Amino acid sequence: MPKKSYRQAINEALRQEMERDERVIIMGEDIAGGMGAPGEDDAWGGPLGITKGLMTQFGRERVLDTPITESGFIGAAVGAAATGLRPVAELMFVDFMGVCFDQIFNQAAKFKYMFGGKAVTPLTIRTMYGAGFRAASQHSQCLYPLFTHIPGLKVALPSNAYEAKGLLIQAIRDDDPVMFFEHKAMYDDEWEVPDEPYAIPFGEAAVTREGDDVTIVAFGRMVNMANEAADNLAKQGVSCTVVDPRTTSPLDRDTILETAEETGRVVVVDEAHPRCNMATDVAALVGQEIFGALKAPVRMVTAPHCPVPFSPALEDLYIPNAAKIEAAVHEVMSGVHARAAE
Amino acid sequence: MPKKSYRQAINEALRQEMERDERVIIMGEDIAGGMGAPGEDDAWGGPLGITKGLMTQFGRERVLDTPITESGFIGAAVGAAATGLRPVAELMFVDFMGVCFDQIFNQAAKFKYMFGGKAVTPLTIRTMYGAGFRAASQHSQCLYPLFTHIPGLKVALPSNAYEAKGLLIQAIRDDDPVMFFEHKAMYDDEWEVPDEPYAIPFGEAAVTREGDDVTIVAFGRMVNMANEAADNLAKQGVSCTVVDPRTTSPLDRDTILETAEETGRVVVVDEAHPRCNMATDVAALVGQEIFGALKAPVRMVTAPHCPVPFSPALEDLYIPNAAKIEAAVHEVMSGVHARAAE
Amino acid sequence: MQLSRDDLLNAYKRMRLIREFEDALHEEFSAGNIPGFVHLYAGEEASGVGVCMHLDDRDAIASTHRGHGHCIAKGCDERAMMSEIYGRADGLCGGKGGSMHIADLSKGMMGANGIVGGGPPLICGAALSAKQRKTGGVAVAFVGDGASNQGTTFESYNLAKVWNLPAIFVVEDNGYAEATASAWSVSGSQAKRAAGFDIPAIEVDGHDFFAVWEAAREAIERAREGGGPTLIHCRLNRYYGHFEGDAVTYKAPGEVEKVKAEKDCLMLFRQRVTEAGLLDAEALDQADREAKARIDQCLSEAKAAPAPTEAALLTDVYTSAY
Amino acid sequence: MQLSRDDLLNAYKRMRLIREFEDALHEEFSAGNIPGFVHLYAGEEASGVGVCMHLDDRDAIASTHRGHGHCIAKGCDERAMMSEIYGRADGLCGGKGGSMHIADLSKGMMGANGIVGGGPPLICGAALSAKQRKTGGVAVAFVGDGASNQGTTFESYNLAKVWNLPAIFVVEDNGYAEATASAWSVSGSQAKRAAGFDIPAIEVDGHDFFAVWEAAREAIERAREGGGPTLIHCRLNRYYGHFEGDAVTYKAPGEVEKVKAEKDCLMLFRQRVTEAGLLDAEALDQADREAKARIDQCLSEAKAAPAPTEAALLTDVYTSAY
Ligand SMILES: Cc1ncc(C[n+]2csc(CCOP(=O)(O)OP(=O)(O)O)c2C)c(N)n1
Ligand SMILES: Cc1ncc(C[n+]2csc(CCOP(=O)(O)OP(=O)(O)O)c2C)c(N)n1
Ligand SMILES: [Mg+2]
Ligand SMILES: [Mg+2]
Repeated sequence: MPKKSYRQAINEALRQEMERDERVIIMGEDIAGGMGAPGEDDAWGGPLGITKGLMTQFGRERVLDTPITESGFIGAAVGAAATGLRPVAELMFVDFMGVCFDQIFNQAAKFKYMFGGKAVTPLTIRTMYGAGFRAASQHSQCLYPLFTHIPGLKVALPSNAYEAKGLLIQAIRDDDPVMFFEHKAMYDDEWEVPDEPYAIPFGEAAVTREGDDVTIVAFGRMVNMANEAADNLAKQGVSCTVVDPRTTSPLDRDTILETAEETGRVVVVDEAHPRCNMATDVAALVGQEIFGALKAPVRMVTAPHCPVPFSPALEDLYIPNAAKIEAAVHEVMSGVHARAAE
Repeated sequence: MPKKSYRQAINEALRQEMERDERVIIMGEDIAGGMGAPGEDDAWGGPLGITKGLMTQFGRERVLDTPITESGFIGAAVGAAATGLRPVAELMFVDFMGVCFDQIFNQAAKFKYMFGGKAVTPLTIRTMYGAGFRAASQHSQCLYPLFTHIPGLKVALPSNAYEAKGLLIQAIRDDDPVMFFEHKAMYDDEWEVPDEPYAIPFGEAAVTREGDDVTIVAFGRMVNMANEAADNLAKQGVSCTVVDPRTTSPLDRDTILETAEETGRVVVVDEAHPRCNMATDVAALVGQEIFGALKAPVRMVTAPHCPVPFSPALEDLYIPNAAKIEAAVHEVMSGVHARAAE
Repeated sequence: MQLSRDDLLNAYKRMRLIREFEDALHEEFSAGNIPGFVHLYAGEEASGVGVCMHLDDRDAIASTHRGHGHCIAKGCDERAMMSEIYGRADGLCGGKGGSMHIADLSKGMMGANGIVGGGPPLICGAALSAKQRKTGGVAVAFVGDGASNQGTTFESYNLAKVWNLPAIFVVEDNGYAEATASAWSVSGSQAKRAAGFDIPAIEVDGHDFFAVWEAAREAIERAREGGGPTLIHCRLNRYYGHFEGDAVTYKAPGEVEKVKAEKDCLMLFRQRVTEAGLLDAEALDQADREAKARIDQCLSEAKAAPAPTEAALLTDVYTSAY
Repeated sequence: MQLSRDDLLNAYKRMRLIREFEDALHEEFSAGNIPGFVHLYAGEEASGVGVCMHLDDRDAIASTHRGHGHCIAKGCDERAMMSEIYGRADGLCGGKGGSMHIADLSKGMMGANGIVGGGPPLICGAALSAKQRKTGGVAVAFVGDGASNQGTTFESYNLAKVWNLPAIFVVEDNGYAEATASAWSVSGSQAKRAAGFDIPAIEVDGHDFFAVWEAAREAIERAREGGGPTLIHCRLNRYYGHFEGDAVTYKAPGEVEKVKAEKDCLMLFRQRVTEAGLLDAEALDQADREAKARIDQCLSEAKAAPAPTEAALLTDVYTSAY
């Protein structure tokens, strides 16, 4: 199978869906670039070149550059989705959600319910998240827990290029508003990605490693850290299952609970801030639903409760990594936590 | 001790702090009312009359009405806090955070860290939350989990008038940005509230009932539901501890964990949407930290994963109540969940 | 362009139906029969109807928290609206939305909106959709004077202009946002603000149906022909409080009464059409009686309708599998 | 009002120091020595310096992602800034902020800002604070042409006007927001937009220090005297890409070179002061050498400075107990 970068996979998904369905349009700041400028058209393709070439193929009518006006154009995407188009809007960095969240969580997410079921809002919002780019506090956050909290939204977190393509195609074909999170530190990484279009259904986790001792549930880029940890641990004789839920909303509770039940030990890995995040979400779920099967406390590996620091020295300490996951796995294996008498 | 409503307690806290410290100013939409109008001045005191009378006492210079421009004036409060004032801004309903969240979570919350410790931002944002008012999907949300997620913010959730006064005074005196959540269904309820000013420290839970069987951790208005449930359960021979953390950030982990350890059974009650909320936050904490002491799974009682419905018939089903809490307590008491072998 | 006798009668009927709807709700709220926040449109009917007369189902409007009038003007079923406001299962939104969220996308009514300034971005999207799909449709946002200060509104002006969208912004300036006068809160003026974006502005007396109708005609024609956005600044008055329960102490004594006596849109309309011999008083009286009867019927049916059942709580959250 | 010889020399020194700072960073970034997103101010120096010359520590400014020039103009320590950009422990923000978040509140510098449109609301607050505390201070927001379309900016215009704040908005229109020309993205004009809020506007050539200085003098004087906000529209050019790494293919070939040759702010300043006999070439040459030496020193010290240690990761999140 051909190898493609995360960037290419996303570009390909957009291109194929735009070819398939003319209602699909894309919009965002410099998603092509060069509007009104004397030099090259399609000058950017987004700040990191993800949408490069789409304007050339589909024209400015379907690849819309916008002023810097996130409430305006994200809201326009919502309105267009409610009236017959299938827009894919780019919120450049998810950190910018603070200037346009209303249109996402009060409008798009609630239309269907508030209107008694009579709205369909097939909106996709692509956005960059995550630390590791030395982009500092306002360009490095995860924030998907905030969107996961909101009923009416779906949230996809592809952990590799294969998932990026398949989940983005599903997002575009999906009739509900979807937040699609792209980790900026993965754009250049390559995976095997089929050329033909395919959709990965939402709410179906991938099990990337199978083992008997510990279940690691990891999100987005952290799946790769978890895989790395699992491979290291295998050499040390600890065998891990790694679950990549792919979407946080809907969440594949069944796969998480089944694999957790099999091993009886769970580590949840989330790059997000530690409070009210996916780690707590999954840990609480597991604790409530399969308590009886647990042999050890569910441990959470997350970023600490502080903004993302700029200095590379600090940022490297900030991000969860394979070593921290391994340490957590060893902890749940060690059985230090005694069990209360029945 | 004199009885005062939640509304009066908040008004009194504002008044006393404004008397004490002239750097304290308040601002918001119709926080007085009547700007530019031919009729009565101080016509509103906010939509539910909470700030009534403050303008008459302190004048328009310290009680500032604003245009409908939440990014503008919440941002102005942030800027004023960073430059020598101690503003209390009113975000009328927390549901409106989507148009001004940036100034709260990217600016106020991060100044101190981003600027290497050299900023102080003594900002308080008062806001209404919660269901029960037949105010429908965009005026009934809780959303405190979103703010709890953000490092740099503090989040207070007074469950009665006594706490409302003491926590608001603490918020105003606190040197960090504080989100202060007022449940709109409690404004008319009365409790004993001392006349003199007092501050309730953040991160110190109140234990409102003491019992041996089950620990109920509840937030905001839900504390009252939990108390009601505990009283009913006591008559049925089930004795509960009820913990009111008062602030979700900082969270009094110690009191939660100690009381949970004593009973070995925990129910967490949260009016918020169920995903990535305070229920998962506390359940995950308990599961991770005192797993060995748990005799039953930690159960979560929350609103369901849907927007808040308008119809009273549906809204009443939506909100967690004493009956649902009692059912959850019975469940954790029943020990249906077997424990895995060591 | 000329309004036919039928058009005129229709316009009057719509305005009267809105007035009856709102007056009835005012009574009902005072009697404690309606829960929640209810914002009434009485007094502003000429605006909603004067604009929406030019629109059909391919055209979209986005409304505000004060949405009943826009809904009726855009063709939403008043019977189902009434049930919605009572939170009934047969409400236009199954009782889930209530007064602040009435919508009917099949009629191009994109919803009342609980968020001030929520509508303008949405209609940029509807306008874009119409343009893209070449339906010939336009999209209209109703914007309060208070909402005209919201950043989302300005962003929408600029977006509509640079994308050259068939979008119309109707600023319904009733002089107040809650208890705050627009004389204070709106610096500059609506027309100057439009000029800031090179958007043409039309100022009209919002009590005068014909003035609104003519302004809307011009704006909507321009939009349909690819001429881009227009702002219409409509000065008018609301007759009731900001929401039901508001004591309205911020207005001058007699302020509303004077407007009712001198500029009521129904009264002005009646004068104009009878004096010009376009419609006779009897036809209008007949319309008045019909409107009243219709609203009485809506009310009694809505009150008798059943509330939604528990089964409805968790439906309509998502369209596809979840 | 007149600029003294000292003022002039100081102005030139500041502008030159900024230019050297940015030129050095450009080299350093190209060499791979600096991480993250870095936006350079080279070419725009006359704006930041022309405005900030009128300010002292009681006055506040809010900057943008392109903040180095504003920081230096407002008196931030360039040595500590350099360390900050390298993420060093002795950086102005302990290495936690980086290029996009340099701040020094003790100098009234409220921070570069990673959020486009983040600054204008903040300076409304700083202006309110100055007014309330009667310090005589003013507050200035620097706003890019792209940021001038953000709703937060418009809201701030209106708020500053209705609250009558000592606030100045300096729109630094360098013709582009990233790869998008302001000719397209900004409908209307900056001056017309200000007029929309009854805010006086001044248009200046941002390459001309004296024009900026004079406009700022007028605006700041008005603000200090209680006359409310002013918008200054400064047309200028950035010499490097939007951020370091940008190939700038959207500009016309030779576009930047032409500006450098014809309108460079340092060149214009030198011509003007030498021709008028206000400063001699030698004094300016000397300033050039000093600036270069200073930046070399900053660079080598910053590079040699240690990175923050793990202990710093969790400090500075809260001020009081947590
Ligand atoms: C974002 C937001 N801020 C504040 C409110 C509260 N609110 C509801 S209506 C209203 C006044 C609106 O005034 P205007 O736009 O003039 O409309 P009118 O009520 O006069 O029709 C306010 C402040 C809200 N619903 N949403
Ligand atoms: C809210 C927000 N939207 C988008 C961005 C990404 N972004 C950073 S700088 C920039 C362009 C800003 O242009 P302008 O305001 O003209 O300033 P200039 O870069 O020209 O100095 C954009 C779109 C951002 N940082 N914040
Ligand atoms: Mg109004
Ligand atoms: Mg620019």
